[in-house]
Amino acid sequence: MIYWNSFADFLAMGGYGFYVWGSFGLTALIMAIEPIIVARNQKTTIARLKRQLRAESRADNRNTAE
Amino acid sequence: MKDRFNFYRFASPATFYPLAGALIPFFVAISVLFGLAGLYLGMLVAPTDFQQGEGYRIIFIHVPASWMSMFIYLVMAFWAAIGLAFNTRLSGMMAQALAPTGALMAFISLWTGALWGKPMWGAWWVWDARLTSELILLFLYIGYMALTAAIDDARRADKAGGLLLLVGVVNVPIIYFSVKWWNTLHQGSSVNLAKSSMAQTMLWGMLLMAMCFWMYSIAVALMRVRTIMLERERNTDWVKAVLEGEGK
Amino acid sequence: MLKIITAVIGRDLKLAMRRQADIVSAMFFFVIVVSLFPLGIGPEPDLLRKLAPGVLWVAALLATMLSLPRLFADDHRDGTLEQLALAPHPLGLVVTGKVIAHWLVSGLPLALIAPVLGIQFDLSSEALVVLTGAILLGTPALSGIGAIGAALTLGLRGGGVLLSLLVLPLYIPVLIFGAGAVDATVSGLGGEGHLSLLAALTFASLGFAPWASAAALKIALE
Amino acid sequence: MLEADNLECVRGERRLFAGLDFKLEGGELLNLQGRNGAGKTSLLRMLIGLLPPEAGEIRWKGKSIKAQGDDYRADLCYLGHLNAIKEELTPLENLLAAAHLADEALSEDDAIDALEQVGLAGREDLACKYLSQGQKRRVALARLVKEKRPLWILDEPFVALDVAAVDWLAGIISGHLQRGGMAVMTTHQQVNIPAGTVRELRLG
Repeated sequence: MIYWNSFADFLAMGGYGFYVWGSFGLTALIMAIEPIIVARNQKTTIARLKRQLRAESRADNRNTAE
Repeated sequence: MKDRFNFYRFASPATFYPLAGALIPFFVAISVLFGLAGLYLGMLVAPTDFQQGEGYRIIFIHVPASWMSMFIYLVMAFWAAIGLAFNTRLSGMMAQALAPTGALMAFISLWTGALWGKPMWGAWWVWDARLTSELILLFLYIGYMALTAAIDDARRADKAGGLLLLVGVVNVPIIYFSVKWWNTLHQGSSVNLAKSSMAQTMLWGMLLMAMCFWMYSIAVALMRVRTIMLERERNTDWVKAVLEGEGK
Repeated sequence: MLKIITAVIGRDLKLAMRRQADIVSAMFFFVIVVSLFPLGIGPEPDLLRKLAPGVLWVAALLATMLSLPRLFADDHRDGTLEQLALAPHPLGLVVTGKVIAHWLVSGLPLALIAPVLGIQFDLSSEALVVLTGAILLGTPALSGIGAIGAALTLGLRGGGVLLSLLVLPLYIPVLIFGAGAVDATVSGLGGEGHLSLLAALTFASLGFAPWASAAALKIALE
Repeated sequence: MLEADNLECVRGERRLFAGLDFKLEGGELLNLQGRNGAGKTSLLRMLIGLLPPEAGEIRWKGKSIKAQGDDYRADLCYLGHLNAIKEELTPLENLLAAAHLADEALSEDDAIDALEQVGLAGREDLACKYLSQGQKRRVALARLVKEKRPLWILDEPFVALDVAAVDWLAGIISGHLQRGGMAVMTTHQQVNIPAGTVRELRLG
């Protein structure tokens, strides 16, 4: 079933190793990093919005207290 | 009347936000499954290509990335048309959430195309119709993102960006055919990707990888649209409720 | 319908005539850019003949880009754009008039001066005729497509750079067929096919672009 | 004749007003009041059809202005806070060009007459860039002298005018109302319009 004879063959890709693994490597990197960046953005956005919300509610409280 | 109501309910950010959140793990899971199956078939099982040797295996990401880069642009144009026609809030957010992923797909397509072209054609870059059109598609993505980023008002950004997408969709085929014609006139069709006798396993590997890329794009776009929603609707009650429920 | 278009053309031409420096500087830009190329690549006539169509066309694209940001910006700043949008005609017709006026003061002068510049590149007289014809036929499309970009970037920070980013990729077919027509004539293949495609592009963009620009202007005026 | 029904205005993320109704008949003037940022200019831009309302509808002669398009705009005269005049053109050319583009018949004599009324006699042929701010405003207002369209929408028309000009403009507006015209305007000043019914609408 498996086409390759050895792991070294697999890595060498019949002499095209650099090109094949260069393609797959960068693609894997992009597809790993993009979700991480998006998730981090989501987190910082939520944190920032919560800060704003708290600041607003504090301002409201002060206004009603006066 | 009832259908209409349901559609608007679905299209309202307050309903869509939790729905998207629930769907993301699902899409990630099928993307990983398809990816593993596709890589297994493509990288381990599929035989070599007698013309191109093992270098052809780049096809398993190059072609899916190219497909996705074009497909995402079409989907964005579809959302743009919906947004301009029905003035729905969600459509502009969807288009904006898809754009960076589409641009990355175009970039992957160009990168892998270059790494494929070097051993096959002896050059990192040739002015082939497909490569050139892909490059222009990347420019169109960048133009869209730059335009929407430059407009402060979110609704106006959606509309202007949507219009640009529709203009782009009309232009992409014109650009493709003009480049193709120009290319054949200049150098003859020396560059030819003969994929006529593609083995069954190769085809399946490619299709599975395409599914993986598709599901990945949906998952990332959903993640991104959730952030955009919170940002845009930060003064609404539902966002306040979400924020209060978050991270206790 | 024709009346409103001619009224807009008349107004814009009158304005352009009161501000001739703009037309002249775009033309000088074209002349200077084209003249720089032989200095950069060397004086071999064969090489220059080969490069001439591309150089002239790229310079024409850039010269058109130079005048595009002002297409709507002046009217927007002084409030006349609002009045144009409120005139009892479809805004697309008004934009058609403005596009034609823009071509008359930016594209037409380029076509008139192009043969002179072609001589610098040692083009044959036949190629010069085709070059002039191609620029005459192609530049209206540049004004039309450019109007969409100008309308989309109206009133934005860094609008000029953004405008080139949006518009230049859309100019590629015009560039290919415009330069191709001259190229085909130089190499003896005949440029008719290219010229007719160029004409088709121009007609399509003149029909379509004003309405897309009008939609973009309405978004900008909200 | 001009009706607003349940209008809602959202700018950026702020709701400026909602549920706004009014009705305006011939001979009536609607004076919009409200602090800065209350949405006066936004409401005017909705009335001229450039800003689509978030909710609600504006009707002219019983039909939605959105459906009427050009027919509505043919009845409408708008004066914004920008003068809408070209610096390179002379006052006379500006007036004629504006009328021409709006599809109105305005003879040269009428235009000269209008410019005389706003106190620009002898400056008809001087490019507008040589005029003062107040004079440029007068060129813009000169459009109203011969204006026959029934609905006037005026954004701060009295700003930067001297006392005499304020009285003159009030007279022009009341003449318009007397002929059965309608007007909607915003102003911060207290202005006495001698004729017609003046109604007030406070936003915010």
